[in-house]
Amino acid sequence: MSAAFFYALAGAGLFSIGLHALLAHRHLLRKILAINVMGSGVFLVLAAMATRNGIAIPDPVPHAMIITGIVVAVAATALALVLMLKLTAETGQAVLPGRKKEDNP
Amino acid sequence: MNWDAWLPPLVVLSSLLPGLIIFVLPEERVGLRTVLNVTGAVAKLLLVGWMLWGVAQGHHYEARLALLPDIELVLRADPLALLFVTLSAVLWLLTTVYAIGYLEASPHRSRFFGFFSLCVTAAIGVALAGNLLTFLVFYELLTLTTYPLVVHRGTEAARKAGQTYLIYTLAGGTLLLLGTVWLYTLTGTLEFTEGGFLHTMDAAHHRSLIVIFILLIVGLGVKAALVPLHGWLPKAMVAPAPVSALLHAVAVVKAGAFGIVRVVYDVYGVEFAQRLNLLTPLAVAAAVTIIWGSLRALFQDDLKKRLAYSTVSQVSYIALGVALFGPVGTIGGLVHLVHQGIMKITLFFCAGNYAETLGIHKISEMNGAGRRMPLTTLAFSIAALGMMGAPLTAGAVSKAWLVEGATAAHMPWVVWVLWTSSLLNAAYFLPILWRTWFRPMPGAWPDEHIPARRWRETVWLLLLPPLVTAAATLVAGIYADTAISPLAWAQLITDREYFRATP
Amino acid sequence: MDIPWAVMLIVLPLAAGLMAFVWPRVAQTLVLCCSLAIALAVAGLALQLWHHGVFHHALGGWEAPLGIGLYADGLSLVLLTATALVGMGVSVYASAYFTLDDAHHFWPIWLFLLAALNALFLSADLFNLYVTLELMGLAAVALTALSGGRDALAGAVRYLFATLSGSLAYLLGVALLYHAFGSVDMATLAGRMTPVPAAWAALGLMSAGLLLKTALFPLHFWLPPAHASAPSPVSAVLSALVIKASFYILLRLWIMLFGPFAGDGVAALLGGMGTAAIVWGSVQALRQTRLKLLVAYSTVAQIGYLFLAFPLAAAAWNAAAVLVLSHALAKSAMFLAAGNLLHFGGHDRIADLDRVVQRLPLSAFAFALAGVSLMGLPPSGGFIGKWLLLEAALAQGRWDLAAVMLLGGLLAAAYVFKVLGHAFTQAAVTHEPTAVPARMEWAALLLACSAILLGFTATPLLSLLEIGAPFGGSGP
Amino acid sequence: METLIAGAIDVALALAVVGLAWGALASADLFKAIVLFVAFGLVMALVWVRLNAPDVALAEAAIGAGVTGALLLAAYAKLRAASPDANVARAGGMRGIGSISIRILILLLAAALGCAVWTLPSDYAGLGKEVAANIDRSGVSNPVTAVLLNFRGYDTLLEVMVLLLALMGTWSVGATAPQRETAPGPVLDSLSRLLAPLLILVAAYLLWVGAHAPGGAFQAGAVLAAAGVMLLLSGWRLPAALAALPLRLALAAGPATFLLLAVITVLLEGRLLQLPPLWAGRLILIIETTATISIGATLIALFLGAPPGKEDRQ
Repeated sequence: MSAAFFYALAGAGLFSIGLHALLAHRHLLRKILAINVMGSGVFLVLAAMATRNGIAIPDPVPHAMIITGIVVAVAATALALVLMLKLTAETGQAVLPGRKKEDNP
Repeated sequence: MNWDAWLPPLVVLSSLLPGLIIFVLPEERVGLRTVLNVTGAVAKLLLVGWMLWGVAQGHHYEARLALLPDIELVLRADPLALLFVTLSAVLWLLTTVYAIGYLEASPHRSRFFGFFSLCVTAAIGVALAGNLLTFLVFYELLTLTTYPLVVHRGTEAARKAGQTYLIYTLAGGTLLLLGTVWLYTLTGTLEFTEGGFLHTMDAAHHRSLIVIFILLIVGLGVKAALVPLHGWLPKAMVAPAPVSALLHAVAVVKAGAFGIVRVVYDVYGVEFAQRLNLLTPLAVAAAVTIIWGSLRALFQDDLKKRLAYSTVSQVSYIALGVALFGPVGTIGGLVHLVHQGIMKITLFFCAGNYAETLGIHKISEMNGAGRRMPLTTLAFSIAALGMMGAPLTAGAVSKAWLVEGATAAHMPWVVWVLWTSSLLNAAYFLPILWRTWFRPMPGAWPDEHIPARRWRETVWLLLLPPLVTAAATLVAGIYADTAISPLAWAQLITDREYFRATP
Repeated sequence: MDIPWAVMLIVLPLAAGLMAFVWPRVAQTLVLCCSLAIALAVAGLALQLWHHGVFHHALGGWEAPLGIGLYADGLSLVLLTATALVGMGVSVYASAYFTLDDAHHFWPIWLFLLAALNALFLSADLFNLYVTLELMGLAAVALTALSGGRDALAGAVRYLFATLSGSLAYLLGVALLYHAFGSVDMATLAGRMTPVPAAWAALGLMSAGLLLKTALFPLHFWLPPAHASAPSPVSAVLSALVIKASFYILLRLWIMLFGPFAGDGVAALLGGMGTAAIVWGSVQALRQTRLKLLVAYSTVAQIGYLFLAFPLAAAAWNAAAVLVLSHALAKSAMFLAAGNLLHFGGHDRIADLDRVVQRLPLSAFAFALAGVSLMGLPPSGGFIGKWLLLEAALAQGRWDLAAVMLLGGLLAAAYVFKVLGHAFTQAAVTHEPTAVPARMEWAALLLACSAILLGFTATPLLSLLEIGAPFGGSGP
Repeated sequence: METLIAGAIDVALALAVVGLAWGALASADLFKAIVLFVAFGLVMALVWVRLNAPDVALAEAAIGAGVTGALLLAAYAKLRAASPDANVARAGGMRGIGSISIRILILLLAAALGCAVWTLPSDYAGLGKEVAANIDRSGVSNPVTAVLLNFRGYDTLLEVMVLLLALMGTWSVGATAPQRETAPGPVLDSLSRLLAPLLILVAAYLLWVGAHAPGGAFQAGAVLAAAGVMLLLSGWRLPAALAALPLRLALAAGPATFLLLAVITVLLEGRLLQLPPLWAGRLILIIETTATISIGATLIALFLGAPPGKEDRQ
């Protein structure tokens, strides 16, 4: 098999790890990291499979998509961070204030 | 332009527009509000008169508006519709006059009269509905517009009563909706047609049709206060007297009863309903209601409560008449739709007068009221006697025809039910009459705040309406066999239903 | 060449947003003009579709699959209409609602949100849909947090994580589809779909992501806090439009790509979740003591209705579309009215609404009319949708679904009248009321009236829906 | 032999990526987590190189690792300032049954994803051919740039809007605890004075080269941002005169130009963003130049958090 599949599996793994961290951690900064890891996982799947029959110049469309995705991710991260800081300033803790169980992501 | 298509919508608008304008009127514009109310009511009356004349001439008034791809909003003025429309129009005018006098100084009159007009609009729509969907639309509209009237006083009791009212009526409306949609999926049409449109259905569907019938009747029975669906009616007594009058005599309960008539005659068709053996159970339900209502009425000391239970009992005469297979019973039921309305509204007007003038709410407080308020009490007595079916009153006519119909339909037990009910009516009305006329006046009335001036025992706005309706009770009884009486009209309808005879 | 209305729908709000960002002073006038222009453009687009059928526009002149396509049919049109109407109402309302400083922040983001919605409803390209989703999501989150304060911020953060993870799940699905079938253009994919594992995984991922964004039970945890704590005009938009956008994508995907092979099992599952949503959401709404939370939970319940259409399939898509539009109008009206009561009384405790019927009649009336539509009582758009849905259910003998619809209607009545009943009471006035600008009252009332009027325009609406047969399996 | 080595490298990289991600998300100390995350980003950049995606590699290094890392570290600093117990609750919010079932679900998900990826057809049906066929009409020779700014330019148009939107959101949420003014050490100071111009040159080069070789607006913008951030860290501040309208103009210039071009094309050519082949090259360069400035400015502003001159709000 080509390395492509291997990287793609790694991507799937990253997505899962990130999702788990997102659900498991309460600290918002960790949730933000988790989201970013999930994103990288998706990008990895997208790029890896683009080279799966090892062409020298792989399909550029996924690459363009990834660059778009990276920029969107950084934008989202910036917004998330400032929200986190503001919430911390309000509550003194960088976690979501406890609510009823079904409200807890 | 073709006026025949415009008349039915105009009749509806004649109360809708004033209502909407009244909403935005500031509270203190009493004059303008009164003018709007009365002009609306009078205009409606004129339009209805025009339609009555036209229909008697064989004109065909119908308006259609596409609501869904293949279902339309239909307003049609057939004889049956006009029976109810006329009743509503006349009584609305009287009730408006009465309400203007009754709510002289009370707050939120704009809101009250606004919803009052919308409520009548809904009733008229129910009457003119040309298919089951249209009927459903206005039926629900009626629920929504009467709710604010029930809770109008804004007390905790009023809020509770409103809740009960909604629980009953909305649940009923839901069943009605279910039945209607189901019927539509089976037949693809909902158009009211004389003699019904279901008799062509093949036997495979008959079971579903029976279930649908039950759904529809239960849904309508809530408003018609069929036992055991009547619970909301006595509670709704917290509303101001004009509202009770309207609720009981015209709008709400009649909408239910009228719906039952429509379903039996113009959806199923009376023969087909008979073939499915749906009429006898309906008759039984009605009979039970009649007896039960009268029995409960016996034990009420609160005047309005006693009248309420009497309503429960009396309205079912209509359902009973419908359930008696054969033209005679039908005529009895239909004519009672009108007669009960006239008599019952008289009684509520009078009850309102006692409360408003002397602060009397309980029967035990009514001793000698007749001497203090002779005219009111006279009207009350006439209506009460009518309810019992005393000769020369409208009540006598409808009861006579019902009894005839029962014998014609070979249902002797119904005759017994009717007699028992008459006895019970006497049992709960005569004591009141006795108290008012023959017992001595007490030293002081519970809360007298309208002084008597010479012959005028109370405000004339309150006095006029009950006198008129009481007179109507007598007229409808005495001149029953003239061409313009409700009875004659009921006969016309029945001819069309049974013999498809068109004038 | 005829005017590219659809393109204007995207370009106008973006341009206006940039200007509002650079020159905050002119923002308000700009927004009002822009929302009016959007409405006109939608009308123009409607005429265009009516005369020439579906609208297709190859962006950059590159046909799919290489390029991105804009596409508009009856379904897109319905959602664009909802956006235009609610957009106008909310713009007018917001012009009186916000303080100057907040307004300067609100207007550009609001315009970008409008642009994102329009772009989303016009896109025929799965990856482009991802970009629009993110644009919409970030704008929505920013607006939720606008008012600041503990609850609003917490709601916004929770919402942000929900929407981001949803988008990523969706994007992973897109990646799989692209690598399995070599395109992200919906129509192209529709021709190539085969039930390989990747397709199933994509179905799972994309559905999960979009359901999370649509807040279908049990993925609704983020909605009530966000919608209840956001500024009222924002709550209105979130409930009326934003969650509908992800539903719209889901509907398209299901009809064009996944429905054909996913079969009844998945549909039944969605239907079940819808049922649960109706019951749970309504009961929760009934239990609330705060007005805005009640309205938010009512949204959770109303979303459920949309998913009852899946098990009924082709027969019920029309109903779903009508419900989307009527709920958009009614719910936005309801949130705006609730905002007025909140603004007026300084609190939104249902128990002491202080005779609002007398003191704030227009808003109370707006709330009532919106409620009528939500209950599905005639005459209203809600009634039409409910009728169609019920008809489909009974025609297929799905009594369970019919029962759920009717029960949901009754529960809705219960929580609407829970509010209105208190509105009539004679409770003593417990506070110093603040006047409510007329604009805010009328915006709510007009939206509510349009929800009612929708009940009389069903026939033209349904024939518009037929354009391009969005439910006939064809489409972008 | 080469293939074997290559394979070994790939395995090592893939494992490293997963390991670093795991470490970043599991590490007890928040600061360590962030550092590991940045490292993760850099290794990802290597992976992109291995996957023949140099443009992505640049983007990842500049934005994914660089800018994101800077944002995270700045946020961490403010977090420490705001709440002493910045490391609260590192363990999961849900415990017991909840966490177990979550783990199981995640494992199932991972398995399903793996299976889905694994069974993808190995003969590739992408759009590479179409791109190759049309690239000479796109105005640039770097296929990725061609896709980003011509074939799928609409995505990019919306994307720059997303970036600006994030800034609007950041500003609307309002200023947070102001950046602690650490007097820059002499090293950093001189370093930044030295590096900043250099970085600006690099940005310009990346921008220019993007047309035919890896590079482009986003990478260039990120590098520009790096220069700005460096100056900020060394205590430099935007002159108050430029803080308001001029700044907003700079931020909006890129998106505005892009949008304006879109409108012009729809008017002239009938299609949104339809670049006439003759002009495409120059037009793309114009878009990218303005975009680079705006992206750089936006990223710097995001790093600052509050609109300049408003740091001391609240």
